[in-house]
Parts: sequence; C-alpha cells; structure tokens
Amino acid sequence: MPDASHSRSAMLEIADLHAFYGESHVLHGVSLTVRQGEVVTLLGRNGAGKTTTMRSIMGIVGKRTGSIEFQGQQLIGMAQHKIPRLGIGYVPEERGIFASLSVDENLTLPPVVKEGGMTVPQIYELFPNLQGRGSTQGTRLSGGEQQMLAIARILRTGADLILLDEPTEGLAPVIIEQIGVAVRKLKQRGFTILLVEQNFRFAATIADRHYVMEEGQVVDMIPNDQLAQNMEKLHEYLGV
Amino acid sequence: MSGDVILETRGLTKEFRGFVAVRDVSLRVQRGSIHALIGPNGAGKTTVFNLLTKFLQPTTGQILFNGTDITAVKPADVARMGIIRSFQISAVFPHLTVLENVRVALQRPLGNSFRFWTSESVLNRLNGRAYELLEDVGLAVYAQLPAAELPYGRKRALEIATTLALEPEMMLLDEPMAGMGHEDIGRIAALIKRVSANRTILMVEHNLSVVSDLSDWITVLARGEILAEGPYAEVSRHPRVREAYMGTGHA
Amino acid sequence: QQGKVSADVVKIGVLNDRSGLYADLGGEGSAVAARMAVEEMGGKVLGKPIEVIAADHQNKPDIGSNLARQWIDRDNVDVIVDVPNSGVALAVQEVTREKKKIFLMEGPATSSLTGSACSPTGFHWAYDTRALAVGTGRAMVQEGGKNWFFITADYAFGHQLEADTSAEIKKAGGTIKGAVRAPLNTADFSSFLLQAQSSGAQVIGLANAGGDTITSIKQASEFGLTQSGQQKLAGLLIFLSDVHALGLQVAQDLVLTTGFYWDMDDEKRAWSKKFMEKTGKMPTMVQAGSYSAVRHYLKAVEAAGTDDGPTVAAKMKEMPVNDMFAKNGKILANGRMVHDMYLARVKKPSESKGPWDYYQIIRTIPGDEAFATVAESGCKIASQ
Amino acid sequence: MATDTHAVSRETASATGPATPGLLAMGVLLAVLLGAPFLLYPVFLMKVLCFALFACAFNLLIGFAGLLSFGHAAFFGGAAYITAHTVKVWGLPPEIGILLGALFSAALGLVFGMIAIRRQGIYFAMITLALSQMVFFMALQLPFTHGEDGIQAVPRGTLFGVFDLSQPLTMYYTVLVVFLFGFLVIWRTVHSPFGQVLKAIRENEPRAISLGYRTDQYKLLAFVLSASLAGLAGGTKAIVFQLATLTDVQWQMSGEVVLMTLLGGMGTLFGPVIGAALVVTLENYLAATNLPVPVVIGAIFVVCVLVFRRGIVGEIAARMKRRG
Amino acid sequence: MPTIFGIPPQALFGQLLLGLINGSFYALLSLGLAVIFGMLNVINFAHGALYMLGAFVAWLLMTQVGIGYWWALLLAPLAVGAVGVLLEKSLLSRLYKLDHLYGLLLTFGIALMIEGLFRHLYGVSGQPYPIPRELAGGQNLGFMFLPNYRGWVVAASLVVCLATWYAIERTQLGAYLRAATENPVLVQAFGINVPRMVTLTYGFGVALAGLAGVLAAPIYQVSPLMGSNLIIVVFAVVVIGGMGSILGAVLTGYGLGLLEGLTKVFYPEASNIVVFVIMAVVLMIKPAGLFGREK
Ligand SMILES: Nc1ncnc2c1ncn2[C@@H]1O[C@H](COP(=O)(O)OP(=O)(O)OP(=O)(O)O)[C@@H](O)[C@H]1O
Ligand SMILES: Nc1ncnc2c1ncn2[C@@H]1O[C@H](COP(=O)(O)OP(=O)(O)OP(=O)(O)O)[C@@H](O)[C@H]1O
Ligand SMILES: CC(C)C[C@H](N)C(=O)O
Ligand SMILES: [Mg+2]
Ligand SMILES: [Mg+2]
Repeated sequence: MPDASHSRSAMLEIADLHAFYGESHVLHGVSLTVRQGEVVTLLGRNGAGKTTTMRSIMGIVGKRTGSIEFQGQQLIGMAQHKIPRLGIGYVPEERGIFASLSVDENLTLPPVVKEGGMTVPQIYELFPNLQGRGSTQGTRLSGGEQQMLAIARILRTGADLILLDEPTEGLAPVIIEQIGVAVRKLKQRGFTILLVEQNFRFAATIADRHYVMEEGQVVDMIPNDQLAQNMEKLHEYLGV
Repeated sequence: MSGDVILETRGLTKEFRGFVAVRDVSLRVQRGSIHALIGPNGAGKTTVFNLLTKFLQPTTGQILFNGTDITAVKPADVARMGIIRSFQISAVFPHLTVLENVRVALQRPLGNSFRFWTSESVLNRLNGRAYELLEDVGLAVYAQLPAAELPYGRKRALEIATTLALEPEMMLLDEPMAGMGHEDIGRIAALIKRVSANRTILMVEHNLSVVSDLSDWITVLARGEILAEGPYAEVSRHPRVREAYMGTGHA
Repeated sequence: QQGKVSADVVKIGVLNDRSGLYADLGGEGSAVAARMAVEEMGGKVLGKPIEVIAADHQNKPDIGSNLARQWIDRDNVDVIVDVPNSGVALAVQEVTREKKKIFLMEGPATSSLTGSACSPTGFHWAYDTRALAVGTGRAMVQEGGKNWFFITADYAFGHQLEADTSAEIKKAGGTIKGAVRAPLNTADFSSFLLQAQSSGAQVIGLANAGGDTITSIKQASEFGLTQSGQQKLAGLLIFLSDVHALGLQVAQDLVLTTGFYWDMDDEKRAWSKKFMEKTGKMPTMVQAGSYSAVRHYLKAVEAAGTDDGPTVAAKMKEMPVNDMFAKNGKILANGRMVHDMYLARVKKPSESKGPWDYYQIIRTIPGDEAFATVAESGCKIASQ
Repeated sequence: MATDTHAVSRETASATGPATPGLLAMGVLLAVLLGAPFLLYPVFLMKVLCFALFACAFNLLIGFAGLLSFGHAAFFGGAAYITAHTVKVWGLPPEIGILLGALFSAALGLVFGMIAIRRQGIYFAMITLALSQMVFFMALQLPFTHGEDGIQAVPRGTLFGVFDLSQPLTMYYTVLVVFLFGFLVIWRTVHSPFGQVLKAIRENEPRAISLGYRTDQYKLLAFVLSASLAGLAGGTKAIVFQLATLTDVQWQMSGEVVLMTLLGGMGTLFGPVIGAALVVTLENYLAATNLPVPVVIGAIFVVCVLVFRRGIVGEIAARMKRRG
Repeated sequence: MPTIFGIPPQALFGQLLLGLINGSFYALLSLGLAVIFGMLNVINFAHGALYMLGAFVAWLLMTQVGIGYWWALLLAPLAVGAVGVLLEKSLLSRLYKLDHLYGLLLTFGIALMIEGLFRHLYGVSGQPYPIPRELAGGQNLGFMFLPNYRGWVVAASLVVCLATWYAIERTQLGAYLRAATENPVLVQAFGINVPRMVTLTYGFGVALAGLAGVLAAPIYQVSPLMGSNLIIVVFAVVVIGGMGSILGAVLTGYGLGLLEGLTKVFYPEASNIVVFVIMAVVLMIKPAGLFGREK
C-alpha cells in the first residue's frame, strides 16, 4: 500500500518527451505530471500519441529523449526491466493476454515487485468474473474478461502507479461499468493511475484531471470539476 | 446484387489462435466512392485490408470483387485484377531510387519482367510517366534519391504514387496520413480526392477531419466487428459510436 | 660419378593420412622409415642431397591428387611414398603416370593398382588385397568357416578386398551369404553387425581397415556377437597398430595376414628397435615397407645415374629386393613387389611375453602364391 | 527481436553501383586475369576462377534476391559428377560435358526451388541444406559416382576437337572464358528488367506482391539461374582437376561459398570474385603452415558477421558514397 | 525361423531398437535446438560442435583429471552451458536486431572454429571412451543382445526430454519462457529481465547438447567430426517437427530414429536419406512442420 505521507507530491513527472518509431517522430515534447494517489487521464484522437506516451514511460519505445522522473528517479536510460520494479504496472492497449498461458498462469506471470500487492482472493473479489476460469486458455476469455485479467495481474505485483491504456475500448457498457467500479476501488486503496481514454464520459466519472493530446503534444489540461465549462473546447480537440 | 457495388464481403471472419481479430464483417463498397474504415487501435482495420488483399486467408467468409468470388485468389492476382493497397508502416523499396520505385510499378504491365537478358535501359521509356506521378505527390525533385533517405511522410507519398502507377480500379490505403505534417496532409488529401474521380478508394485513417471531408461513406469497426455504417454526419451522431469511440457521449 | 638429378635434389614426398583413422598404421611413422633409409644412404645420392617432405591427404582423393600435382609441378618432388588409401592412391597414380614420376605404395591395398590401374612408374610394395584374400580368406575356410558375410568399407579398397576374398572363398568351396557397405570412418557399426548376425553366416568378414576395423571388432564384442560362438570374426586387414589399440583381451585369436612382423629374425628386430626408439612404437608392415621401398629406389637411382622416373623404374625392376623387409623380393613388370607373406594368429594375453609381443606366425605364404602373376593381374602396360 | 526479414541483403544492397566504375573494374580484372598464368601457378588460378564463378552464382541469389541457400554445393558438386561421368564414361567432348553438368544443375535447381521457395529466411536455408544433403548421400551411394573414390582420371580432352586442354595455358584460357561468360550473364541479369523486380522483391516482398508480381516465380527463376551457373563452375572444375569427388557436394562446401560471398560483399558484383580469390589463396597458404585452416576460416566468418557485414567491396563502395 | 514380411524378427526388432537409440540422440539434440529457436529465433549451427565439445570435456576429464563418467555426466553439460552463455553474451546478443540469418551464419562460423580446433589438437580418428563399469555387459532380449549402456542411453534421454517438457509447460519459469516467446516486450514490461532469460535459455539448450555428447562418448568414439555428421539430420528433425515446437522436436526425434531403423531393414541404401525425403514431403503438405504453427 503506498503510504500517504507525501501524497499530493509529484509521483510521475514528464518533461519535453520526444519519441520515435523508426523514422517516424511520434511525440513532439510531451510534458505532464501525476501526483501521488491521483487518477489522471490522457484524452486525444486516435494516433495522438497516448499509447506511445505510456510505452515511453515503460521504456519500450525505440528511441526517446527528454525527461521522465518517477519518485525522483530518471527513467530514461534506465534498463527496461528495472522500470516496473520501481512499482509501475502497465496494462497495454491490446491487453497482452498470452495465448500459450492459462488464465492462472497469466494472472501469476508478473513478478511481485513490492509488498502490499493484492492477494488472489482479493482480486477474485474485485473481479468475480475471473473466479473459476483458472485453467482456461487466456485468450479464450471474452474481451471484457481479458481486460479484467490484464488489470488484475498488475494488482498482484504491488505496483503503486498503474498505467491503463484504453481499458474500456470496445467493451459493452455493462462491462465498462464494472471496470469503472474496479478502478474507483483501486483509487480508494490509494493507487495512482494514469489512464488513456477515448470514452471520456467514462473518464469523467473517475478522473481528477484530464490531459489532452494532439499530434504528439499535450495541448491542454482540464481539472475534472471544470469539465462542463470546457465542453466546446474538448469537442474541438476530439474532432467531433 | 446491385451492379454498382464493386467490392463486397460476406461474414468475413479472421481468427488468430483463438483470438478473433475480425468477426462477421460484411462490407459493401460502392463503385467510385471514397469509403473510410475507422476504429480504435486493434479494431481490425489492417486485418480487414490483409484479408481483402489476400495477405491473410479468412477463417470464414467470402470476398467478391465486381461480382466474382476472389476468396481463393492469390495476393498477386488480386492486385492484377485491379485492387492495389498501401501499407500502414510505409512500404517502399528503400535502396531503389524514388524514380525506380515508381518504375517498378509501371514496369509490370509491360510484361517484360522475366527478361534477364535484356538491358534495364528499356525501362527508361517509363521515366516520363514516372515523373508525372512524382509531380502529383510533389516528389519530382527527389527522383534520384534512394527512397530510404526520404522523410517518413514523403515515403507515404511515394507509396501512393507507386500505387497510382498501376491505375488501379480500386485503392486500399492504410493510414495514408500517419506521420505526415500539415502541408503534406493537405496535398495528399487533395490528391486522393482528385484520383478518386475514376476509381474507388477504401481507406483507414485516424485523422477524423481528413475522413470527414474526404469520405462519402464510413464503416466503424470496434473489436473486429462493424459498429456502425453511414455518411460521416450520421455515423458521428450514432450514440454507440460516440460512446465506444469518439467518447463525447453526453447529451 | 655425376649423374643428372632434376633440380639438383632428390625429393621424396611421403603422402599419407596423418590425422585420421589410418594415421597410426602409416602416418609420421612412414616418414620416419623413409628418413631411416635416407640416412643409410648418407643423406646423398649421386652427390646430390636427398630431402624428405610429408603431407596429409586426409583420405580425400581430390586433396591427394592436388598435393601430388603441386609437389611435382612446383616443388620438384621426384617420388611419392605410402598413400594409405586405395581411393587416393588410384588418383595419385593418375598424376604420377601422367608426369612420369615414381610412386611407391605401401599403404594402399587394392590389387588394381598393379592391375587395371597399373602404371609404368608405380610400385606396390607391402601387401595387397589378393594376398590378404589368399592368406586369411583361405585359412578361415579351411578351418571350416564355409559361408561368409562381409562388412565392407565402401570405397575402392573395401570393394576390391571383398571381391578378391570372395573369389578365394569360392575357390576353396565356401559361399557368400551377403555383404553390407559401411562408409569410411563409421562411428557406429551396430546396425551393420546386426545385419551380419541375422544373416546367419558362420564368418563375418571385415573388409575394412584401421580405425574402422578397431571400431567394428570392439562393437562386435559389445553386442556379444562372438561370445555366442556360432559366428566368427575375420579381420581381413589387421595391422600391428590395430591389435595394439584393441588390446589382446579383445583381439586374441584373430587370424590375420601380414607382410612383416618385427619379431621374426634378428635383422627385423634390430631395425624395428631403431624405429621404436624414434617413434615409441613397433613398425607396421606399411612403415617397414616404406623403408624398404625408399631404400630400393635410392639404390636404383644410384645405379641408373639419374632420377628420371622411367629410367629409374626400369632399373628398380631389374634389381632384386634384399633388405630386412624382404628376401630376394622381385618386382614384376606391373610394379608388384613379390615377397613372402605370413599368416599370423593374435596371442592370448597369457601367451604374450611382453609389450608388442602380439603375433604367433602360423605359416609363411610364398610370394608367388600370395600375389597374382602379371597375366592374372590384367595390367595393360606390362605386356608391351 | 529481429523482424527485418531481408536485412541480409539490405545490409549490403547499396553497392551494385552504376555501370561506369563497374566497367573500369571489369577492365582491370580482365587485364590481370589475362596476364596471371605467366606469373602464378595456372592450376591454382583455375581453381580461383571456378570458385569465383561459383560464388558469383550464389551471390545472384543472396545478394539480389535475398535468399540464403545453404545447399549450393549440390549444384556445384552435382554438375561436377555429371560432367566427369559424361566425359569419362560416355566419352563426350568437354564442352558438351560441362553443358550437361550445368543443365543437370538447372533441373536440380528447379526441383529444389519448387520445394524451398515457398519458405523464407531460416526455413529456406534449412530446406536447401537438407535437400543438398540428400544429393550428398546419393553421390555417396550411387554406383556411377564411386563413393569415397569419386570419379577419377577424367580426360581433359580437346575443346571443340581443336584445343588440347592437357596444355595448361589452353586449359586456363578456356576456364577464363567460361568464367567471363558466367560473370557477364550475372552482370546482365542484375541490370535487366528482371533484375529490377528481383531487387524490389528483396527490398520489400509484400509490397512487390501488392503491386501484382507473382514473386515466387521470380525467385524460382533466380534460383534456377544461380543453380545453373554454379553447375557451370562445378563442371569446369571437374575438367580442370580431372576429378569429381564428395568434397564438392559436402555441406561444408555450401558454407565455403557463403563465406566467400560474405567476405567479398553480398549484393556486389565483384565482391564474390575477390572473396573467392582470398579464401582460396588463404587455404592454399594455410595448408603449407600448420595453422588449423577451419579455425581461421571460422574466425573470419565470425568477424564478417559481427563487424564487417558489407564485405570488402561493400565497404569500399559505401566509403566512396560517403565521400562523393 | 519365423519371419515378419520375410524379415527375421531378430533383424526387425533389433534394427528398431537401434533406431530408438539413435532417436534418443536426435531427440536430445533437437530438443535443445527447439528451445533455443523458440526463444532466440536462431538456428544454432554450433549445436553439433557443442555436442562434440561435451564428449571431449568428458574424455579430457577422464584422461587428464581422472574424473569418471558419472561426474562427467554432470560437469560436461555445465561446462558446455557456460561456453554457451559466453557465446550468447559476447557474440549472439549483438545480432538480435538483424535478420535471424546472421545468427545462423555466426553459429556456423563458431562451429567451424570449435571443430577445427579439436581436429587440430586430436586428429579426426576417434578417441576411445570406456563404458562405465556399472553399465558393462548386456541383456539378451531373445531377438537381440542389448548392451546395458545403450539401454541406459534410451532411458536417460527419455527422462531428460520429459523433464524439460514438464519444466517448460508446467512451471512458472516455463510460463515466463512461453510468454516471452509470444511477446518479449510485454514480459520485459513486467520487470522480467528477458535478455538474461535469453542467455540462460541458450546456455540450457547447448547444455543439453553437451549432455548428449557425454552419453554418446562410450558408444561412438570421441571424435571432432561426431557433431558435424549428426547435426544436419537433427536440423531436418527440427524442421519436420516444426521449428520451436518442444513436443514436436522430441517426438519427431524418436520417430525418425525408429523410421531409420525400419529403412535399414527393408531398404538399407535409403536409410541415410529417408529423413530428408520425409522432410521434403512434410514441407510440401505442412510448411510449418508437423507440430509447428504458421507464423
Ligand atoms: N509501430 C509503429 N510504427 C510506426 N508508427 C506507429 C507505430 N505505432 C503507432 N504509430 C503511429 O504513431 C502515432 C501515435 O500512435 P499511438 O498508438 O500512440 O496513438 P494513440 O493516441 O494511442 O491512438 P489510439 O487512441 O488509437 O490508441 C500514430 O500515427 C500511429 O500511426
Ligand atoms: N498476425 C497476427 N497474429 C495475432 N494477432 C494479430 C495478428 N495481426 C493482428 N492481430 C491482432 O488483431 C487485432 C487487430 O489488429 P489490426 O492491426 O487489424 O488493428 P487496426 O485496426 O489496424 O489497429 P491500428 O489502428 O493500430 O492499426 C489486434 O488485436 C492485433 O493484435
Ligand atoms: C593403410 C590401409 C588401411 C589403407 C587401406 N588398406 C586402403 O587401401 O585404403
Ligand atoms: Mg493507443
Ligand atoms: Mg492498422
């Protein structure tokens, strides 16, 4: 459990981040901050660079420059496999459930990096749908269940910053609701969450602040409580 | 089936080891239209392209082009029937010059491509046409440069020029604008508009403003299934689309 | 007297297997033996220095013939010695015939080297497949080994040895139940041995040599082939070095044919002791033969007053061979050096009275009985 | 992990070069080759030429079609056997024998190709390797190849019933002509419409397909061409050395030709020639010393792969590019 | 005596048994190759050389240090594994960004070097390695006399193959391996040191080869060529089984051993090429191999 002592202090600080896929320059100077215990969303059109931002934090983008500090430590230049061990959990866009592993194996795959992670029973309590599916092949689960599994396996590890990339993507409203419930529970438990969302009705129900990305840059930051005033602007950004 | 449907799929499904990337997709592309395929990452757009161009074999389902079933046709032959695609990650011939890139396409219809005993100089008569095409995409000045040395956006342009070289009856463009600057986007958009005059275009594009002013018809994919279809105005009002995709679902 | 010696040096090239399965029975030992002969001549002939060089043919005909060609074309080599591999020897014979250079063969076995493939300047010295067949082949049949199955090294040597032995066996009223061809340098003979076993033949004839013979005999005993008693092994070509490697426990009672055994008379013992001092091993018939052949060659050069191949060859055939290796050996027109061969039995460990005391000579096979006449050999050049 | 399935050739593709410096190099090469036999041991030179042609043929495949065949020994050695047999046993004149050898390899290439072409990269290499091993065992066991002994005492005969090939110089210039012929065929192929398509396929096969090229057919033709030329080299070698043996069909020989090409420069026209010359010379030289040949060869291999993937000619070409 | 299709049962069963023994080596070696290929996408051309190295380590331990067979059975694979780790860290790991073919070429060069070295030091004629006393002698099975040692080889290889299969399919470590073969980037993103895993996998794969080498020493003599003669067949086995498929490699290994045995009975001349014929046929019908997945 992350201790509340220095909450409100910046947990993740990104400054002037550039990222590249081979020859294509995708991020053009992203800067944003996530504080201890916050839920922050990244909004933006397809291709805006949200996923790339997350991949950059995890160190799995070909080339990146600028600065990414987690609890004061510089992540750029750090060995890839060390980054998650600082306590960052990543739930990727395509969920990354392994076809060659059973649900249980998928669930227990990520190694525990800190104490204070949730136990398997606690996880089943949070995601009842996963109960009793242990031996099924991971990718045979439904999209929603796969999404839950992808989140669940991170909760075991004791990571206190969690990166969620479009957890609601292509899920039925009911499932989205369940996920929303889960994420709110996590927030109460004191997890810090960076959330990529396109469905921001969903985002609005859980986030403290929203960053808006366009063509690889952060173009705006809107606190959740000022969402109403900024609707027009937002429609503009999201091109609707 | 109505004569002005150029490409039709029936219950197209693709499964990758238990994971269904495309589920029961039935598309009808009108001749002469610009048809956009949009959807979140991983929705299955590229997979659909790969199925249409036979780079992937559908698990189930049927593909008809001009009324003839092409489900069992080989990729190269699909191309010869007039369906030419571009790729999401730019696909050029890096160590050929920009000119040669286009020429390789122009060369095919000549049918001299198995001649290993004649000199390549016979290909020079194609240069004129090649330059025209490069003009169209604003690459004429780079003609002699190895394609590898073009910036990412220009590569996409070259790819389109190469595709146009074959005068395809139908073009499939996967994220033609991805990684391009504003001015490029403008030019390519205009080009697409222009060439669409006498041919059909099916394209995947994330840039919704481009989609909105180019396309006559839009199909929205999500998690491999068709979520909604229709002209832009209609689709963008569609509640489930807004909810699951554009995300401004209030009101 | 000053004769004409090409490039003012008589160069002897010892070409054999120096790293492989035939290395122990020839190898450096053959070179040592050749040098011993040179020393006896005082290192000079016709006032010109004698030089000995050596190289490894790796049992590959192409390597062998290329080396021979280079030696003769570029390095003025006058005579090539040993070449313990019939396949390679046949290839080298082509070169020496074309270049009219002397070729002294101790290692190779195939009788075709003085038959269909004979050369006016080629000399086959120590033994050949015919002699082996006459020796071991006949002996086994007479002991009651009527029907045979061959495990044959799959190249010129094996094929010839199988053919010659089969002929002898049939003459002696035996029959051939079958044969299987094993590639040169086979690591695992088990499946061949099994075929031999299920053929039900009384005698399993090993038409192979060196490392192959050693391996096949070992594995035969591993699979208890001979224990059962109703089948006998006949090693058709076994060298002292093979017995040494096998040890008397495994090798005991094998019957074999050889052209030389160190422990037969004082002259042989004396020479062998000298050889032993240089190499730490007793000589095989190949090595002893190399000494004898080189010595005879040098004497002929002296007598002829030149090192010109054909002239020396003619001279060599005129002169009788008399040294520790052979008594009144005579060289036929086809290049076959005819001398007595010996049928021997490998002693039991109990019988052996010390290191290298391995053979008991059963009988002497007169040269004319062991080797084919020119007429029989089917050598063309001989007739004219 | 690696994804770029055509990197092998891309690494070095750049150096095909415009024709003018090529022609220059050609002239120099020709002059050297014409004079060489008066300075060097002709048999050695002929060996170099045979392997140079072999390497060029191999390079046509790896360098210009992006296909790594690990079974080219089958074509080289196979043709050697056919030539040797037809000349020695059927008593055909050398030119016919060599021609038949090349034809045999072409046919063999067609068969191999049809099986292997459908797979790419490592799979292609493995399959060609296995198929060639099949040929090896046949050479070991078929009666007419004479197993370990090989076909020996092959008469060199008289070319077109006019030129007596037992004369070293006549033999040498014959080999030279054969080599130049093969080399020019490759030169032309590379700079032909077909060559263009090949390069395109090598650079980006999916794209070539999407442009309507039935790439398998092009690869197959390239494979057959390469095989025939390898056969041409093998048959000629059999006449020169009057031998056809297992050495030329062994998979180590396939490895050797890969090294020659890699060392000289894949995808360059002259690289394989230089690579072959170097390797043959080196082996000749090392054989005299008592250094272990394979160790040195292996070391060169490793170094090339790690730090020298462009090969000698490739490096030079790249340097010149950077300057000019 | 009674016959089966005109073949004395002695010959038939005998050859099948010998085939099984060969199959044991195919299985062990192709298992190692498959594990390596699955993880590194490299065809380990040096596998044969490292198998030979295993045998030589055992032989040197005995002749130089006086350490016997049973200890060699443990030490030699460790030594070979260590060599493997070194090779991967210092050389192979530099090539992952490039085409896999470079891995093939590199390991080919390494194979040449290792084999050349031992050839230079010990010649090509085999060095004898005695059968351990405990396993001398044999059993008379009626149809043939089976040397105890060869029986032991079959048993040992079976156990090792099963154990490996279990470790990969049924344990946490195995889960890491499988996951990493599927999506290394994500596994890395969970904080698992994939590069190290790759290194160890290679080490383990070649250690299997080393083990096979020790097992082989008393049967075939210890010779620098023992590997290069065998490895091509094993490559074929892996391709037939489906590259990277553990189960495929093992089953195909034993299967082809038996098949060779059969051919030795009915048509010995073909026994050398039967594997390659089968490979060609299989690839025609199932390009990814019997147990392989289309990529
Ligand atoms: N592997 C890749 N190679 C090249 N370009 C890529 C790659 N992956 C993504 N891109 C491009 O990078 C840009 C940003 O992609 P990214 O996935 O970060 O967008 P996103 O904001 O996550 O979009 P979405 O909401 O659809 O997930 C897009 O133009 C995309 O086409
Ligand atoms: N060869 C494959 N094997 C397994 N899964 C695949 C394969 N190709 C695609 N997929 C999966 O199919 C789904 C759809 O992929 P696809 O590339 O078609 O999405 P997309 O709509 O093009 O996304 P993007 O907008 O990012 O390009 C993804 O989840 C992807 O992981
Ligand atoms: C030295 C000998 C064993 C060589 C063998 N007899 C042969 O002629 O090939
Ligand atoms: Mg995304
Ligand atoms: Mg896509």
